[in-house]
Amino acid sequence: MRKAFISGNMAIAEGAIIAGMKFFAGYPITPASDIMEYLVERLNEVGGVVVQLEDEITSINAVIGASWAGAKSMTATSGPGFSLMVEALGLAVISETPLVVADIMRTGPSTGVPTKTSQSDVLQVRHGAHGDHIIPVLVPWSVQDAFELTVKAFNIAESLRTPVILLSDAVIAHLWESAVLKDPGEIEVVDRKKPMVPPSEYLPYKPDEDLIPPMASFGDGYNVIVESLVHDEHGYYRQDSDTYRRLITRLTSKIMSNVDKVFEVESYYVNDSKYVVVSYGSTARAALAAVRVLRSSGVKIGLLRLKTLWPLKPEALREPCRNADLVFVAENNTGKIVADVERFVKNAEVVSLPLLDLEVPTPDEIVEGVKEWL
Amino acid sequence: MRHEILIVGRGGQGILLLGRILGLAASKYSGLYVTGSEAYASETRGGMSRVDLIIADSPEDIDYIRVRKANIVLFMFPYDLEGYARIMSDDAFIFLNSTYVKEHPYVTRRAFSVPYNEVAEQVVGTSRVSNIVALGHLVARTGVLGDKQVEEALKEIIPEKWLDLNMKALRAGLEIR
Amino acid sequence: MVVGSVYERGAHPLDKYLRVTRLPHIWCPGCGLGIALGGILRAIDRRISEGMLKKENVVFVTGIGCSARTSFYANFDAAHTLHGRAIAFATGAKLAKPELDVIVIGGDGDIAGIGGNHLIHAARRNMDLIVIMITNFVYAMTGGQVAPTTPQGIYTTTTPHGNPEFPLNVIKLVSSLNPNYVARASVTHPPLVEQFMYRALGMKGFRFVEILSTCPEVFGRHVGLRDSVTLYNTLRSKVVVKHNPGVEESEPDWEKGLVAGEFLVRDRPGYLEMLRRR
Amino acid sequence: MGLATLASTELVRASNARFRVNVLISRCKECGICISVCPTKVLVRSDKYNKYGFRYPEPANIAKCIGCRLCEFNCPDFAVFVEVIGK
Repeated sequence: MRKAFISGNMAIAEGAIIAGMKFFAGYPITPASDIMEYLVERLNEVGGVVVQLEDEITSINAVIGASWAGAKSMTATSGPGFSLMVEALGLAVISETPLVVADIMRTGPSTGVPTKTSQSDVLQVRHGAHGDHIIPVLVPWSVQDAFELTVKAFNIAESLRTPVILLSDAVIAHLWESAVLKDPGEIEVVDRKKPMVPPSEYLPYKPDEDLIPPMASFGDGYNVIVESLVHDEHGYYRQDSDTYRRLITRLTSKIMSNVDKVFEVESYYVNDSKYVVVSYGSTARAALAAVRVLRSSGVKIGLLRLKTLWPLKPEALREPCRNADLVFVAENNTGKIVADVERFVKNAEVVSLPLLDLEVPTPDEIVEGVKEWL
Repeated sequence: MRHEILIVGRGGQGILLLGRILGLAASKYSGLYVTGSEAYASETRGGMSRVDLIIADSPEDIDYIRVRKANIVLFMFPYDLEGYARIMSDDAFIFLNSTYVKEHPYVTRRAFSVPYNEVAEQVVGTSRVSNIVALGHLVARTGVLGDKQVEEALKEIIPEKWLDLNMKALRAGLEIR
Repeated sequence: MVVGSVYERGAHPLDKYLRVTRLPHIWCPGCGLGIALGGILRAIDRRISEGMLKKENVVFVTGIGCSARTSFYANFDAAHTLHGRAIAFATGAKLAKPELDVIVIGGDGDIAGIGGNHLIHAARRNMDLIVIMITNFVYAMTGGQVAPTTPQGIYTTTTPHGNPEFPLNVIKLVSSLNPNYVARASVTHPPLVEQFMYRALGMKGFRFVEILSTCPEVFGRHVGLRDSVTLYNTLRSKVVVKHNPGVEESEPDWEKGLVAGEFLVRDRPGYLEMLRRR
Repeated sequence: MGLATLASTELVRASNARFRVNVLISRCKECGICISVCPTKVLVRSDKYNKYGFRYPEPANIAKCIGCRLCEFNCPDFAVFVEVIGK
């Protein structure tokens, strides 16, 4: 355990090292570059490789290759780079490749305002890649959270054989906070499941009962096949509905049946609340302050702070809002998660508080937004 | 305890470094919880630079990341002197680098006007450490952190070959009356 | 006189390196890809039997296209990835586990078209990979569109009045960078494929081998040489094998001939060695 | 001499004193390249079809085989191979 005063991006790098990452490839982009710059010194010390490649496409494909070579692997980028990575994200889904992508959100569309914050990638990280898939997305609101959720992102990636997205933003990236950097043993670190059968009996995509196939690496002598086409348990291309249906059902079920491993939410003052604010990331910092301001003037209001954006767990959103009349969803975008809150929370009116701030949203904005409805 | 510290200056004056030293001294060496955020113009030199630091006993006491009611303010350069009054408490400590801040509206018992650049030049021989002189002054006057803790942070952050210079600057600041 | 089979009954000598249950493969009759794969596998076999290569360390990495399907049939660790991205994938695998011998195989569209930037930078880094580009002068799997290597004037489905573009000489492009090995073979000369691949397997750094190939169904149809044997013999008649040809001789010239040979052989430190030196 | 067809492996083969030429019938796609490249014209297109409807080659003129293996190296389908069976 080490106490430190570090930035959100440094916390991501430290979290990745603790999680056992051995390969990082990336391409410079504001506000994510300092993750790579920090790692290039630190990862070398623990025997890992950091490499800057010719673009984001190369970076994520190299990360997939490295993961199959047996290394826990990661890349970091921001919206424009993430856009270039979504095709490979699909490859990671269908080939069940464990990896972590840190997307440090900045303003868009297109080049936007490169140095300024936003939460407008929320639906892109969910829907960007074509085809059916569920990719877990974790969203930190503090430096400590950035550290811990990075470790968790690796744990989910390795245990469920899936890409995981760590969705931070420009504010959290360059926020400096006290952090406790835990070592393995103080924080859970999970490794991927290896085959227990000899190579002659091994089928690279044959799942165990938990729906996860054990993963052999290149060079282990198991003749693995990484296949981007729809494939059977051998990894052989098949074009029939049965194989397709079985594969896609398993790929989504393995995430949904483990939703409790993935989904996390924090609540503040919701027990007696007639009003609930749902928020995440840097905006949730303003939302908590706003809730405290409103409470001090007698308003019974609470906060639900999402740590996981996908997959959501409907009952975990519904339960804390059971006594609420109004549920506000505060996000630094035009309103994205609000659609799901509306879908799941039926007993209260759901109000979108879309904030479009280049700096971190302020508590005042949220207080004003809530007051309009009181 | 809870402090909201605001530091405003011009790019190149070492404003961000000041924030990191204070943050490290408070978090690692004083066991306090710190949230620090930075804002700066895209150019490396020139343009406004600002650091917000919130220091508290526990993370429970910190929610929003920016200063809303500063009780300690340092102006190393006269950017929006009056505007920032909106986010200061009435009894805030205000430190003004009179090398650049020639006129200002703050005439309170807790406002201190010191030519940090000249002090640095005279005592240490270079105005490049004016930020550390100001740091020493701020720490001595407010008592927000102990001298020892700030020295430890300085030792951790400043490269070996510049450390003596900076320690000298810190002491110069601590001794300003 | 000893009379007896050196092979098991019914077993092709390369069957041990093939996923035989997936044969016959999907390639069209007369397609040169199988010949190219045969040459590659014989070279690997020689290196393995010499003890220079471990079977479990060989990884075939391919992108998308007819050539990319080689990863279906090679009985090694294999990856059939995204269009154009095989070199990127291979780079990560090699860096994460340097003991692997990573072989990228792709078509001219995959390697020099959509994947061209990866080719340039992997060659610039002298990345420790073997990249085999099997050139059939056309996008075959998608039905016969113009490729970066299609000769000027040729009809394709997207150049119905003849290709207006000048083709890319990939040998010259790669040679202008920092590779250790650049060679061109042709499926019409299988021993050359084997020889160059064998050579490449014994080297470090970036090794690039272009293999000219036949696509009777698509390219052959476009140029009026639909018959496998006619196309094969036509290509063979155009190939001029030279000993250590100069890079300037690599320009594909359908009148004067397509020069095959080893254009560049060097022993510069590979990327991995440079990384370790830091 | 003479052609031996083994149903179990779908193999047709023939040998002379030194070489045996084998054709894996079901792998053949009738491209004709092996027949074309053989310098001594050992291989002849069969009038029978394999299960995919291709007429495979048969080593009908095995006596002329010189063991150059051009048929094996040039077969795109891993369908033809030559064994050395004597000196």
